[in-house]
Amino acid sequence: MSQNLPALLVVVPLLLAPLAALSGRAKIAWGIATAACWWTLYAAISLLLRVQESGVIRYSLGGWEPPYGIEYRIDLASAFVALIVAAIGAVTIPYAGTSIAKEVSEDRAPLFYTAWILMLAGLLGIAITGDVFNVFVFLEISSLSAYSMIALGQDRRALTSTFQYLIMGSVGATFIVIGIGLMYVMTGTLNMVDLAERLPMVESNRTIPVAFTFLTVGITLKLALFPLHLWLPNAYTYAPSAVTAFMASTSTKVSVYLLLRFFFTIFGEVFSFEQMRLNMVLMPLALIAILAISLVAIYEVNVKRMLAFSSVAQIGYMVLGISFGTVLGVTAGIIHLFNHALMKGALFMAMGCVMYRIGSVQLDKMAGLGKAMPWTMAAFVGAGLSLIGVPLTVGFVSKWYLVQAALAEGQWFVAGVVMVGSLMALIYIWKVVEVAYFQEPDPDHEIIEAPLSMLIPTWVLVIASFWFGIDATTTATVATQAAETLLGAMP
Amino acid sequence: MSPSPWTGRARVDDRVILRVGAKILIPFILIFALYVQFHGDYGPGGGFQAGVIFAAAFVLYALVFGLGNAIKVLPPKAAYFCGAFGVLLFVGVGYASMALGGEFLNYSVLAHDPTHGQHYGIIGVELGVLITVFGVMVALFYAFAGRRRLDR
Amino acid sequence: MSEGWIIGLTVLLPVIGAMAVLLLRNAPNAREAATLVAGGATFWNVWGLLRLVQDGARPRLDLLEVVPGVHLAFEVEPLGMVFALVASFLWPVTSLYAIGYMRGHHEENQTRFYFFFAIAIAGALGVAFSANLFTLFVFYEFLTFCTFPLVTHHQTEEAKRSGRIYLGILLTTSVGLQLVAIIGTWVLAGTLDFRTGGILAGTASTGLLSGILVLYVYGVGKAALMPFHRWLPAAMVAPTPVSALLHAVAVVKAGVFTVLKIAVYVFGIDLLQTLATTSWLAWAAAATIILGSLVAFQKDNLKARLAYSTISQLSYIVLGAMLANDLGIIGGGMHIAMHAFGKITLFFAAGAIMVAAHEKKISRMHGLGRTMPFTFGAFFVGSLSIIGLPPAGGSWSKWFLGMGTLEADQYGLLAVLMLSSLLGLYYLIEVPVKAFFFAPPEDAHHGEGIKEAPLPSLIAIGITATATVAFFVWPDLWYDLMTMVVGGAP
Amino acid sequence: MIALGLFNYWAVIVLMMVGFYTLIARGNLVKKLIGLNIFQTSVILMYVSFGKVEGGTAPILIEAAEHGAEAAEPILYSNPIPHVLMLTAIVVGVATLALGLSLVVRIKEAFGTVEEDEIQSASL
Amino acid sequence: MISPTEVVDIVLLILLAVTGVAVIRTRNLFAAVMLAGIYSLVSAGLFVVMDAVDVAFTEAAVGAGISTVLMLGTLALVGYQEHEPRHTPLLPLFVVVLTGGILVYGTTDMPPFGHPENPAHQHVAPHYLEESEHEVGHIPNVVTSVLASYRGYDTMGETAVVFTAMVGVLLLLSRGPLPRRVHHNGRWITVRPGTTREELEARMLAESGDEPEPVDGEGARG
Repeated sequence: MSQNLPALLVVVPLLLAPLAALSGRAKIAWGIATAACWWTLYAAISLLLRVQESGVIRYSLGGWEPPYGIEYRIDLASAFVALIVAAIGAVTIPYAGTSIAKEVSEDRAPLFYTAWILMLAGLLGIAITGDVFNVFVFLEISSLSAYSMIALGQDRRALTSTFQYLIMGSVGATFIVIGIGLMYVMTGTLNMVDLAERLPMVESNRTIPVAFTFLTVGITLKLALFPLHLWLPNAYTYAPSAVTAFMASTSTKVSVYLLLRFFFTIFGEVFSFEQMRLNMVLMPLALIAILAISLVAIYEVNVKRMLAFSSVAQIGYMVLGISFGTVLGVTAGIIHLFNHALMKGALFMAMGCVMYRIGSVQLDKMAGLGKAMPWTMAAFVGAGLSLIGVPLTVGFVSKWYLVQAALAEGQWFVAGVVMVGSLMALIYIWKVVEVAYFQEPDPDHEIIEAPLSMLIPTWVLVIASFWFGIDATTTATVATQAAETLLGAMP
Repeated sequence: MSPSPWTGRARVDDRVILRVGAKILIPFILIFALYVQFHGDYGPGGGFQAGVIFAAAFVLYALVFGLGNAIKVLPPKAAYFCGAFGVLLFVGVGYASMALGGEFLNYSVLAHDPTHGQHYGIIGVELGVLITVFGVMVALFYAFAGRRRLDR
Repeated sequence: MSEGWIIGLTVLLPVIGAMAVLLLRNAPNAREAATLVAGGATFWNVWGLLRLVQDGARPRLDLLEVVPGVHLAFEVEPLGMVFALVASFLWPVTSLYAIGYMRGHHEENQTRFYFFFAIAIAGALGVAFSANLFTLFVFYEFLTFCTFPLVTHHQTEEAKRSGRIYLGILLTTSVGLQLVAIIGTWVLAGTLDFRTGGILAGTASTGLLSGILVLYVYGVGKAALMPFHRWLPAAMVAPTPVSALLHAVAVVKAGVFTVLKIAVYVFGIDLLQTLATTSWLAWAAAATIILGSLVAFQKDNLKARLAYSTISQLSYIVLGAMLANDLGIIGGGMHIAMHAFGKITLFFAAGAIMVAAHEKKISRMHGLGRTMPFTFGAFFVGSLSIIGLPPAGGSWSKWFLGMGTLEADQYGLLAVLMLSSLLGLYYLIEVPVKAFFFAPPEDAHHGEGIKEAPLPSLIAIGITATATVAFFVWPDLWYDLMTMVVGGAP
Repeated sequence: MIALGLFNYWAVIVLMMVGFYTLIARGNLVKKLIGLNIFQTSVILMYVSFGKVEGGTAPILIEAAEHGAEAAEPILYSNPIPHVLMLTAIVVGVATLALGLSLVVRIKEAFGTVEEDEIQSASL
Repeated sequence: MISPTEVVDIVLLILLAVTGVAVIRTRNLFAAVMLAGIYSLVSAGLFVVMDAVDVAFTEAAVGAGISTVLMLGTLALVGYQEHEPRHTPLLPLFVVVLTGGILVYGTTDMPPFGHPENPAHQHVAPHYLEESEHEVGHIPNVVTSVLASYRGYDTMGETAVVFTAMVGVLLLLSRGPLPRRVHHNGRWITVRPGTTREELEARMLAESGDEPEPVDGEGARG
């Protein structure tokens, strides 16, 4: 049992998914999904602890030694990301129970929860695998399930945005496959560690830079880095609330993790940053994403869409951190991974509560909600403060590390951009606050507070986003160690 | 070309030949599928190809005899069940090998002699693949075919 | 109970008071009583801490480590003590005043008002006692956010607009400039603790440090150095007690206090003297002093005039810090207290007039002095203190600031101080003079039914006015504390 | 086939780009999916060319008895790994395609068209 | 000297290119689908030439079989004609040329095509070819043993992907709950839950004709 934990983290959901599909009842399927999510949370936590005390865990699936078989290879970075995914899943699933019952028809719910579990399994699989082609397979599991869940949004535009996502996602995946193929043809292996050992021998070869390029483009498509972000705003806007909350705080995060994995573990920062001059590309893109996309968010009147754009900007922060290529920068990226998952999850869940009650998240529909739905809006403000980066919230911790990384490189300008970005966040969050608190609700229809089953999960994330802002030592330490393992030589 | 062939609406005369042909063909297709499945160890083929061919047989049946009859032979629910069950079977083999003290999907522990274990394991998972692929393909076909044209 | 926990309790008491206010929201009397009790208790605590500090002790409380190496911690030292004394003493006084004002003025949401009022005080005390730049920044921002509901108390369109300006400027400066400077300091010095003599000396080229100094001084938007002063007049839409305590005492003083603190404990006087931008910033402060006075000159709305007078007075303190010598620092520190008492008296008076006579414009206050002699008398005393004339405390701080300019042989700055005092002499004294000696405007319906403001308010005004005079006779408290700051013997 | 040199790769790349072009340049959703299909098939082609070994045979082991005569020199087999990977890739491809097509059907029902620009104007 | 296999290889590649271009050019989606099917078949042939018999088999079954059927099924629902493209495809063209160019650049110093000494054939592959006999047992088709055993986990993932696709498609295309088989007047028929007896009778009449009519939305839920 315990020595099989790495496999069980992923295959328990894979076992439960078909069961959920066969259960045929929404309630039962939901129960199974909940079981899956909470199991993965337990497994992820115990794996993280084990990695912290006894270093990297390697688990050869099918008993075949790598590189002949596929192995699971869990270091701090993977364990941390797995924990983020599992935790968000565990928090959002009770929420989904209520909101999905309203947004998805009863007879489809079992299939929906099946897709949910599959997505969870896929993301976790990506996070802990040590085999590049296995990454692709699980990427497809998570992507396909994501497509099918997004398409369930009530607005018909959910369909078109899903299609857009499907096309861009598939292109990204195909690029990744091409990259993997080129790496394979030069090294004859698919195992990450093995690749890390063999690539340096052939780095001078032209094929490897091309492979690197294709992998980078493919992954940035998946993580919606500007200018390849076009699919994200629509997808997040029209997806069912619970799905948006779950996806926004997990899937892009996992893609960022992939980026880290390929840049630092497989190719190594020397190749990525000194030979490929990655920072020359990533940093400008990240900065543009932060400024331009935040600006777009300011002028957006659909709050869900506004938050989606803000997500693109926030991804800019993560990539910016990575683009420094220093331990400090990568730490900033990883810690923002976690922090952003918390706050954006909370924000989207708050919007889900609004959606649940008034059936719209248009700004003008939200007049006076501060009085009508005090707890929901309070949650929104709390998480919003975190997005702005107010001290003692997780957002501040992210900024702290990011600016620190910039200044350590003497990049005062970049530091300035980061700050401007958070001020823009202030503007678009405050737009909502003013509408909710300074305008009178229209008296003709009565709005009541969202149900507890949705409020409690939302508040769990809000409180977490303060908790880890007040005492960030744990996350900061883990992130720093993870960054060190990533940049340190591969064992 | 004739609109949506699988609703089985066409004139009767050309249908006779079709039907007879299909009636003769389908059994052979099924047998061939089984051959592909179990000869996969020796020649090209395996669960996936076999599953597709199995599904193809049903698709042909549905095309010729109409969706209604096809559904009588294999209700959508059954196809759906197969789709899920195959995965269960595959994963189940993995759990079995874990229960017997090996890693996940380590077939060697399934029997006293590792190579035998491997053999059982491979048969098991190939079967899982077959069932899933067959079920899914038929289910997909039903799903598309069952959607009625809007411009009627 | 260990000294450290007294600090914790001191910062916590206002919060407890706020909670009590929340619980007693349906019993106004009990609610106000709770505020007063909490205020009294807080001041009592601060007073206890004062004794310790005067004996040379530096009580310290380490709360928790937020990110590795960065702590949330309190430490009481003389400069912080000055600010803490002012804030904690004037809180109960203002509450007393507010009771009369809010009821007399029939304000709504009084519970929310008292709640955030108390919370804001907690923020101010946190700023005063912070042991490092991080803690300071945390409470600085905390203060910004928890005063927002007070500024926008009326929730009107105007309130919303003012709220935007308020948050916009304060956050832009603090996040955009100050935070960058703080993190820069962290990267350079590896610590954020306040240490006598500063932490930045020798960590980087003077050029870079000069830049950081500019980031700091302009980054402290609460110090209202032009061009970042617009929030202060905007905040005047708030009820008068808010303007009085927060925008004459707690918030703005938190700003100038931060500047002093950074000057003394982050850069250190010696380093400041070597930096190119120091004297430059001193002149920027001087410009603000003059411009502020000139604008105040033209305002007919009393509160607006007081606001601009505040802006110019704050820059006295920034100037003191940028003189980078002991006398300047002492003068600046003392001015925190002197200006606080003087200015709050003026605001109290303005509010009293508004409650009693519903007049905002100076031009319509002619002759009011006859019906409200007490209020306008207090106003006169307060004005003297602001201008710096005996017999009011303000004269001492102005004196030391003047000496500071001389020691730095900045005669130009001395001239600026003189000039602004002259301007002040006009635009402040004008009010009581006109009120006492000019004939009331015809349409004004003074006389009928107008009497002094409600009793609680009057008591408050009395207290502050008396204190203003008292500090002329006994300025030792402040002087001793400030000499300790600059390293002199207590 | 060594004489072919890199021609094979280049031809495959051309095919890929044909598919890729159809995918991104065409407004008709079905056409896009067809393009995606061709793109992926060509990628499979690329992988298989990676696995090709000159003078080798399919990776199906031949009994020593069966080919007794030339038992002297070992038999060359093509590289099985790309084949395995591509079996998976094909399946993934058809899965994606099916999902995409079902989306197209629903889009047609919701918007009455499967042309990108018309959908755009419809959703405004 | 060009060997016959090379001739086949070249011919097939050219054929593929022609088919691909034809797919781009044609406006008739039915034709496009058929061409796509042909494309799959031809590439299957190419796979055989390159000794990838399993891949060829699968490609033929899927690419030419299932995919085509699904696409035709879609066309029946969405129509057969494609509109003239409105916008000039300059940007796509640029992207495509760029991507292709990068790829070509990458191939320029790839190991020679089909050379036995290529790194790809050196590291892991030989192990499979030599050891699978002992490790996995008597399974001559190495692809099978790798697929099912060495990389069995990938195959499991693949199965999961197929399953996911089914889940997705049913989520999108299913109408209401799954239909049930009921026994009525000595006949088994499929009805959607909640069908009233009257509707049932109506359908019985409809189906009593020589040609069973497919019932509204029947089987939509696979």
